[in-house]
Amino acid sequence: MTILKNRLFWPAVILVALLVVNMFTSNQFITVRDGHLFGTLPDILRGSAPLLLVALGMTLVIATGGIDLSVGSVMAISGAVACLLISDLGNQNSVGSVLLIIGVAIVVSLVLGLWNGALVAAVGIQPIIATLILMVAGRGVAQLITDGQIINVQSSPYATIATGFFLAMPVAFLIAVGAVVLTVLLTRRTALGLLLESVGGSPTASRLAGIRSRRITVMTYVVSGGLAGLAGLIYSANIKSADSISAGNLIELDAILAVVIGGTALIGGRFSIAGTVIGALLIQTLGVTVVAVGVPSKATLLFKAVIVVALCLSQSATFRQKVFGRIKPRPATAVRAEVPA
Amino acid sequence: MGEPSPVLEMTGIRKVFPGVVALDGVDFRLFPGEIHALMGENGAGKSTLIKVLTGVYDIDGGDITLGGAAVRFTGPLQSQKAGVSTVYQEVNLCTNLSVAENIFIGREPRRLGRIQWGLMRKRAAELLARLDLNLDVSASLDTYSLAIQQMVAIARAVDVSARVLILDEPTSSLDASEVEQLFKVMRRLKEEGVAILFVSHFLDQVYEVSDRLTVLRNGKLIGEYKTAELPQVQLVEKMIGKELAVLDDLENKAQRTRAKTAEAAPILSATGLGRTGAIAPFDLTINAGEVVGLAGLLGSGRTELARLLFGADRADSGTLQIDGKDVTLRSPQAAMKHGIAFSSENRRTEGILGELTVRENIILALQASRGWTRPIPRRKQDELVDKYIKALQIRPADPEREVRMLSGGNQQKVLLARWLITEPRLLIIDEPTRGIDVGAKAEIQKLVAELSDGGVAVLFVSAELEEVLRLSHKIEVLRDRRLVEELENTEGVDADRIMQTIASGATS
Amino acid sequence: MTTVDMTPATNKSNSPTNPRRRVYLPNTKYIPILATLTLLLIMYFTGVANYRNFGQPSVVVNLFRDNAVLLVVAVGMTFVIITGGIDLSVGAVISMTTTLTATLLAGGWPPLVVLPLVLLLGALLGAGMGAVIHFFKVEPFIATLAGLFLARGIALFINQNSIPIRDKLWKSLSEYRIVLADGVVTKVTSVTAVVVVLIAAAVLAWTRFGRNVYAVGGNADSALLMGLPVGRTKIAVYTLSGFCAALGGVLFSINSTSGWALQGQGLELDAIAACVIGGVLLTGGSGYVFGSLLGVMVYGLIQTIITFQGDLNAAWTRIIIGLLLFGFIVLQRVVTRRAK
Amino acid sequence: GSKDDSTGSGSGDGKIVLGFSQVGAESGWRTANTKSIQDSAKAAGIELKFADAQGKQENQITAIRSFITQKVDVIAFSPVVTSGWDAVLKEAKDAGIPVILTDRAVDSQDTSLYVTFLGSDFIEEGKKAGQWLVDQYKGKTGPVSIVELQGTTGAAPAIDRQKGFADTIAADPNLKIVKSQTGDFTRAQGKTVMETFLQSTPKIDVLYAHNDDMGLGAIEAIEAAGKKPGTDIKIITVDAVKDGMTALSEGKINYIVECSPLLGPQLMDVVKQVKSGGSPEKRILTKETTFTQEQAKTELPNRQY
Ligand SMILES: Nc1ncnc2c1ncn2[C@@H]1O[C@H](COP(=O)(O)OP(=O)(O)OP(=O)(O)O)[C@@H](O)[C@H]1O
Ligand SMILES: Nc1ncnc2c1ncn2[C@@H]1O[C@H](COP(=O)(O)OP(=O)(O)OP(=O)(O)O)[C@@H](O)[C@H]1O
Ligand SMILES: [Mg+2]
Ligand SMILES: [Mg+2]
Repeated sequence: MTILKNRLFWPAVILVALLVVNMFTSNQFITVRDGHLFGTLPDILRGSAPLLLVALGMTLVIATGGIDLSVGSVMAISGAVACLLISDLGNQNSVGSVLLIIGVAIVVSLVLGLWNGALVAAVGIQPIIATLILMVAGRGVAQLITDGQIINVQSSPYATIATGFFLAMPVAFLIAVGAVVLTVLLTRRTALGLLLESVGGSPTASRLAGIRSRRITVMTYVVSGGLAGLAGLIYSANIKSADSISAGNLIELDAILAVVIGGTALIGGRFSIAGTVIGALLIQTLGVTVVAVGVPSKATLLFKAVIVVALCLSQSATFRQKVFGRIKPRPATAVRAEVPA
Repeated sequence: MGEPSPVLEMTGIRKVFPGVVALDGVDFRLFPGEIHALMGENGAGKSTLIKVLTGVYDIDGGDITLGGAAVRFTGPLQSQKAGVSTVYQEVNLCTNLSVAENIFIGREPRRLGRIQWGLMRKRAAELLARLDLNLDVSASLDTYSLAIQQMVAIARAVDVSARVLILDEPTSSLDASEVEQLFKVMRRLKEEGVAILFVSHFLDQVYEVSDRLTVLRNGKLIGEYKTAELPQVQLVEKMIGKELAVLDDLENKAQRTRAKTAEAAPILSATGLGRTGAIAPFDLTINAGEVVGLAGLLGSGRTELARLLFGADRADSGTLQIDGKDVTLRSPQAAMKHGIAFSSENRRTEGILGELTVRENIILALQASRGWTRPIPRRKQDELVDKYIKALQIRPADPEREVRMLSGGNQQKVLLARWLITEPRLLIIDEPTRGIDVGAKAEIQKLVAELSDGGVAVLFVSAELEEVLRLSHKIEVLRDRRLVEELENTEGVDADRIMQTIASGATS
Repeated sequence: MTTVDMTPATNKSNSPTNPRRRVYLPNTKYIPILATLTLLLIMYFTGVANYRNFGQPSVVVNLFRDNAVLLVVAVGMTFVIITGGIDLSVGAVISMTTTLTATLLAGGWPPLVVLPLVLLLGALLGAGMGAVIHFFKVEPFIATLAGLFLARGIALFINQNSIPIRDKLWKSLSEYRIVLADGVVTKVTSVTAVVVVLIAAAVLAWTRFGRNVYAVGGNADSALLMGLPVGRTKIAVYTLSGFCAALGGVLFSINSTSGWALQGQGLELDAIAACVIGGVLLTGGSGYVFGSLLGVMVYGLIQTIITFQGDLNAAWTRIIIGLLLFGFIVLQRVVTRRAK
Repeated sequence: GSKDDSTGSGSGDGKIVLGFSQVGAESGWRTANTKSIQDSAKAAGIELKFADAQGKQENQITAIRSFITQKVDVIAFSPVVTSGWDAVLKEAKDAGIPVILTDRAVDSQDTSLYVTFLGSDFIEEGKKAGQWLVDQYKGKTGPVSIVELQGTTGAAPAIDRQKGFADTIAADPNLKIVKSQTGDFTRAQGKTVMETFLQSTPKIDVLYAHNDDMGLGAIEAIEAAGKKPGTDIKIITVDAVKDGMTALSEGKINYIVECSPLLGPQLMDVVKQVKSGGSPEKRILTKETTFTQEQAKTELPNRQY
C-alpha cells in the first residue's frame, strides 16, 4: 500500500515494463561474451551514462530552485577540447597524457559551471537566462575549437571511458554509478543536502537562518558543469570523435525531464537522486525501445508522448485516486449547484 | 438573548490527516448576532475546523448545515458565495499585489468588465481609514509589515456583507489599539446580525468580546459555554486538561528583579545605528543577562531595529560594538558568529521551511553556523530535537513530520527551538508568542526568564505590552520608526506610562 | 477537493526582490521595463551608427513583421509564466497548426473553416494541459512537454514533407502590403501581432481574469483561500497560450505560405527567454505584456544586427548572440539595481 | 532611407554584393559547404553577406528580407524547406534582386521567382544508392534484409534519399528494408540506433545510411558487436566526406554516393554571369559521382574536406 504511494513506484514500473519489452525484442538481452557483459541491457546502461551524469548535476541545480540549460554546450566544449588535444598528441595511446587531457577538459567544464553560478548568485540573473547565454555561445565556442568539423581521435585509452569494460561492466556506466554514489555521499553524508533543500525551499528563510545561499548555489552550478563535462567526454569517446554540433544537443530537456520524473519539483526544495537515476534510465530505455520495436520514425514522437502522458498521470496522486477508486465520498450535490461552471 | 435557530451548525465533524486525527466528532453551533470564540491549545483543531467548514479540506465525516440547508463546500470560493467570509490563520494575501487589490480582488468595482482602479483605491482607503490605518493603497503589500498585512486581511473580510464572519487568530500580532479597532467593527457587525467565529489565544480578548465559546482539546469537543458563566481559570483547565501552575506563578512575578548583571559588560552597544527609510539612528546597549523589551505601535520600527542588530538589513549609519569591538554586520552569518540569534516575526515567509521536517527545521541554524562540511551527527540531532520538542511541548511530538503539517502555534515553537539550540549570547525574538496558547506562552516566558538568569541577553519584541513589561529589565519605546525613550522597568512603570510616552512622543 | 498546506512551499513570488522592502518607493515596479527600453534604444542606435541602411524605418517595421509569430506566442507565454507556470508546447503547436492548415487547405477545405478549426484545436490542447496541471497536480513542465511531443508527433504523422499552401486567401494575406509611408510597408501578420499585444495588455491590467493571473502567480494557496477561481484561471492561461500558439502557427503559415512539421522548433525557449528578458519573473506573480514585447524586440534586434554584420559563420553567430545577450542582461541588472 | 544607386550597398567600387543565407551548421558537410562559399567569394572578389539561419525557416526569411533592405546585388540561399518561399521571393523579385537557389530546391510554381537552382538531387542520390545494391544482388536468390539509418525526420534530404532508395530497390523483391529509424544525421545517434538494430534484428545484410556520419557511427557499433563492417554487413552511405572516404578505402564501407558541398566556385560563376546580364539554365546539377572502394583509394588523397 505504502509502496504504491511512493512517487517513484510508477516510473519504476514503467521502466521495468519497457525493459521486459526489450527482453522479447532483443537477440541477447544480457549475456557474457569474450569476458564482459553483452546485450541490450548493457547497451542501455552504457548509453544512459551521459544523460545520467547530466541529470545528476541538474538535480542539484534544480533543488536550489535554479535550472541549467547550458549542459549540452558544456558537453560539446569538453569533448572538443579533449579531442583537439588528443589529436595533437604524438602517441594518442599514452594513458598518462590522455588522463591529463581528461583532467584539463573537466577543469574547463568546472570553470564554465562557475561562470553560470556567478551570473546566477553574484549578478542575480534569473537562472534560465543566465545559463541560456552559455547554451547559445558555448556551442559556438565548441564549433570554433573544432572549426565546425568533426575531430577524429584514435586513442584506445580515451575510447575506453565510453566503450571499455571493467570487471565485465561497461566503464561508462561504472563512471556514472561512481558519480551517483559520490553525489549521494556529498549531499547526504554531509549537511549539503539539507542546506540545498533549505535554499531551494525558501531563499529568504534560509538567509535568515544563516545559510550561505550564494556559495551553495554557485557550488551546484559548478558541479553541474563538471558532470556535464564528464558526460561530454563519454559522448565523444563513444564515437572516437568530437562532434561539436550535435554533442549534447537538446540533452538539457531530457535531463530536466529525468529530474522531474524522479519527483524533484522544479520550484526547488526536496530532491531525490534515486528518482533522477530511474528517470534517466527510463528515458534511455524508452529511446532504445522505440527502435527495437521498430516504431516508424514519423510515429516516434507520438509513442513518446503516450509514455510521458502515462508517466505524469501515474505520478499524480489525485489521478490514481480518481482511477483506482476514491476513498472519500464526493462532495454533496447541495453545493455542486453553487459551483459555477 | 433567547435561542433562535443557529445560522451554522456542524455535527459529528471528523477530519483525519495522515498520522493524526485532527477532528473527532466535533459539534459546533453559531447563532446570528453572536460572537463565538473557538478555544483550544495549539493543535487542538481550531484552524482545521474552520478549513473543513469552508471547504479547504474535505470532510471525512459529519454534516454541515448553513441557514438550514445541508452544504459541503468544495472550496473558499463556494463558501464565500454562500456568505461565509473568512480570515484564515497566518496572513493569506498576495504580497505581490497592491494593498487595494488585496482588499478587492475577486470583487473589484467594474464598468463594462473594466476594473475601475480609481474607485477601487478610493474605497480601499476609506475602508482602511475606518480601521484607523492610512496606507498608500497602491503600494504593493510586501512593503508593509506583517501586522499591517493582517489588518488588510481583516479589512478584506469585514467589507463583504456576509452572514458568517470567521476570524482565525486575527489579533495574533496586533497592538492594543488595533485590537480595539477590530473589536469595534466586530461589535458593529454583530449588531447587524452577523454571526462571528473568533479564534484567539488572548483570554482577555476572548472575555472582552465573545458571548459564547466552544472548547476543543486534541480534536475532541470539550463543551460549549456562555463566556460570562465560565471563569478564566476553568476555561484554561478545560483547554489544557489540567491546572496551569506556571501561569499564576508568573502572574505574581510582575516586575522582574534584575539578575546578577551588575558588573556585566555590554554584549552589544549601538551608537547612532540606523537605516534610512527603515529606522532612524538610535543608541542602544544590551548587557549580558539582560532582557530588553521593545515597545511601540505597529509599524513603529521594532522589527526594523531588530533586523539591523542581526545584520538581516545593513545599517547605513552609526557604529555597532560587540564585546567592545567595532563590527559591521554584513549578513546574518556575521551576527551568528558573534552569538546573536534572531527569530523573525514572519514565521511563514522568513521562518520555517514547510517541506522540511521538524528535525531539519530545528537544527538548520546550528548546522548553517557549522558549515555544510561538518554535519551534526544524527544521534546528536535526535537528542537536541527531542529535548526541545519536550521543552516547548511541540505537538505532535514527531520530529520527522513536515513542518507545514503542524499547527500555527507549533510552527512558532519549532522556530524558537531552531534558535535556542544555537545557544546564543544575544537572543533577538520578534513576536515569539504569536499564536501560542496560554500554556506554551507561559512556558516560553519562563524560558526567557531562565535564559537571562543564565546570562543570556534577550531582545524581546512583542505587540503584547503586558508581556514586555513582565519580562524586561529595560524597555525601549519606539515611535514612527525612531527610538524615543528608554525606561528602566522599575516600580511605577506600567502600560499606561508607556502608552503615554508613545502618545506624547517624548524625545529623550 | 483541494487541500492547502498551512504554509505553502510556493511562496517564493518575491524572493528575488528584497521581501522586506519596507519603505515604499513610487512605481519601482516599472524600473525594469524602463531600463530594458532604454537599453533597447541604445542597442538600436549603435546599430544605426555602425551599419549602412540600418537607420531605414523599414528595419524597425520589419522587426515586427519578422517576429510577429514570436510576439504572439510570447504574449500567451507571459500569462502562463505570471501564474508561475511554463508552456513548452508552443513551438510544437505551431508546427501542428501549420501542417494541419496546409494539409486541410490542400485538401480543398474552405479557409474560413480551417482558420477557426486550427485555432480551436490549439486552444483545446492548451485547455487539456491546463486541466491535467490543475486537476492532477502534474508539473507544468512535464504536462506541457507531453503536449510538445503530442503536437509535433501529430504534425509529423500527418506529413513529414513541407506542404505548400496555394489557397487564395492565404496567398493574398501573405502578399497584401500595408503601406505606412513611402518605401515603408508592413504585412497583415505584424498588425495582427500588435493588436494581440494591445488586447493582452488590456486584459492583464483591466480585467478580473488579468488580476487573478497575478494573484495565482503571487501565491496560489493564498489566492485559493481568498476565494479566487485558481483552477479556472490556471486552465484559462494554458488555453490562452495554446490559442496564441495556434494563432502564431496561422501567422507562420501566412508568412511562409506553407506548413512543415519541424516548423517553430525551439521557439518555446525563445518565447520564454523573451518574456524573462522583458522582466517577467519565472517564479510568477510579476511581469507585463509590454515587457515581453521589449524582450522580443531585443531578440529580433540581435538577429538583425547579426544579419547586417553579414560576415559571421555559424560559430561566431552563436557567440555574438550570446555576448549581446550577456551584455544586455547584465546592464539591465545593473541599471535596475541602481535605480532601486 | 538612403538613396543608394543600383550598386546598392556595394561600397561604391562596383564590387558585387552577394547575400547568402545558409541553412545552418547541422553537419560537417554543411560547414564544408559554408567554407567553400566564403573562400570562393573572396577568391572571386565578391563581397559576401553571410547569414546563418540555425535551421529555422523564419530566420532564413528574415535574412533574405534583410538582404533586400540592404539592397544587395544578388541573393543566394539553400532553403531549409522546399515550401513557403513564394512570398519572400516575390519581394526580392519586386526589389529587382535576382535569387539563386543552392543545394536544395523550392517548390514554387512560379519558376520566374528564381534565376537558377544549383545543387544536387537528393532523390537521385537515393536512386544511385539503391541501384548499386540492386546490381550487387542481381541474379542472387534468397532474401536480403536491409536496415536504414534515416536523416532527421522531416528534413528534405532524409525524405528524398529514402524515397529514391525505396523506389529503386522495389525492382528486386528479395531486397527488404526490415528496420528503418532516424539517426539525426549524427554519429552518436547512428551508433546508438545501429546497436539496437543489431540487438533486435535476427540478421542484417545491408546498412543504408543517409549520410557518412551515421554510417561511421554504425561501423563503431558493428565492430563492437564483433562483426566486420563491409563484409558481414554491406554499408552504403551518402556524402563522401573525408572520413567516409577513408572508411571506404579501408573497406569498412562498400559504396558512397557523393553529394558535394563544394558549390562555392560554381556559385560565384553563376553570380557573375547573372550580374553581367547573362541567364544561366534553370537547373545546374553539381558534378557529382559515386565511389566504390577502389575509386576511393585513388580519390582519397585529393579530398580537402
Ligand atoms: N495539512 C496538514 N497535514 C497534516 N496534519 C495537519 C495539517 N494541518 C493540521 N494538521 C494537524 O491537525 C492538528 C490540528 O491543527 P490545527 O491547525 O487545527 O490546530 P489549531 O487549533 O489551529 O492550533 P493553533 O492554535 O496553533 O493554530 C494538528 O495536530 C496538526 O498537526
Ligand atoms: N501606518 C503605516 N503606514 C505606512 N507604513 C507602515 C505603517 N505601519 C507600518 N508600516 C510599515 O511597517 C514598517 C515598520 O514596521 P516594523 O514591523 O518594522 O515595525 P513593528 O513595530 O515591528 O511593526 P509590526 O508590529 O507591524 O511588526 C515600516 O517600514 C512601514 O513600511
Ligand atoms: Mg490554528
Ligand atoms: Mg514587528
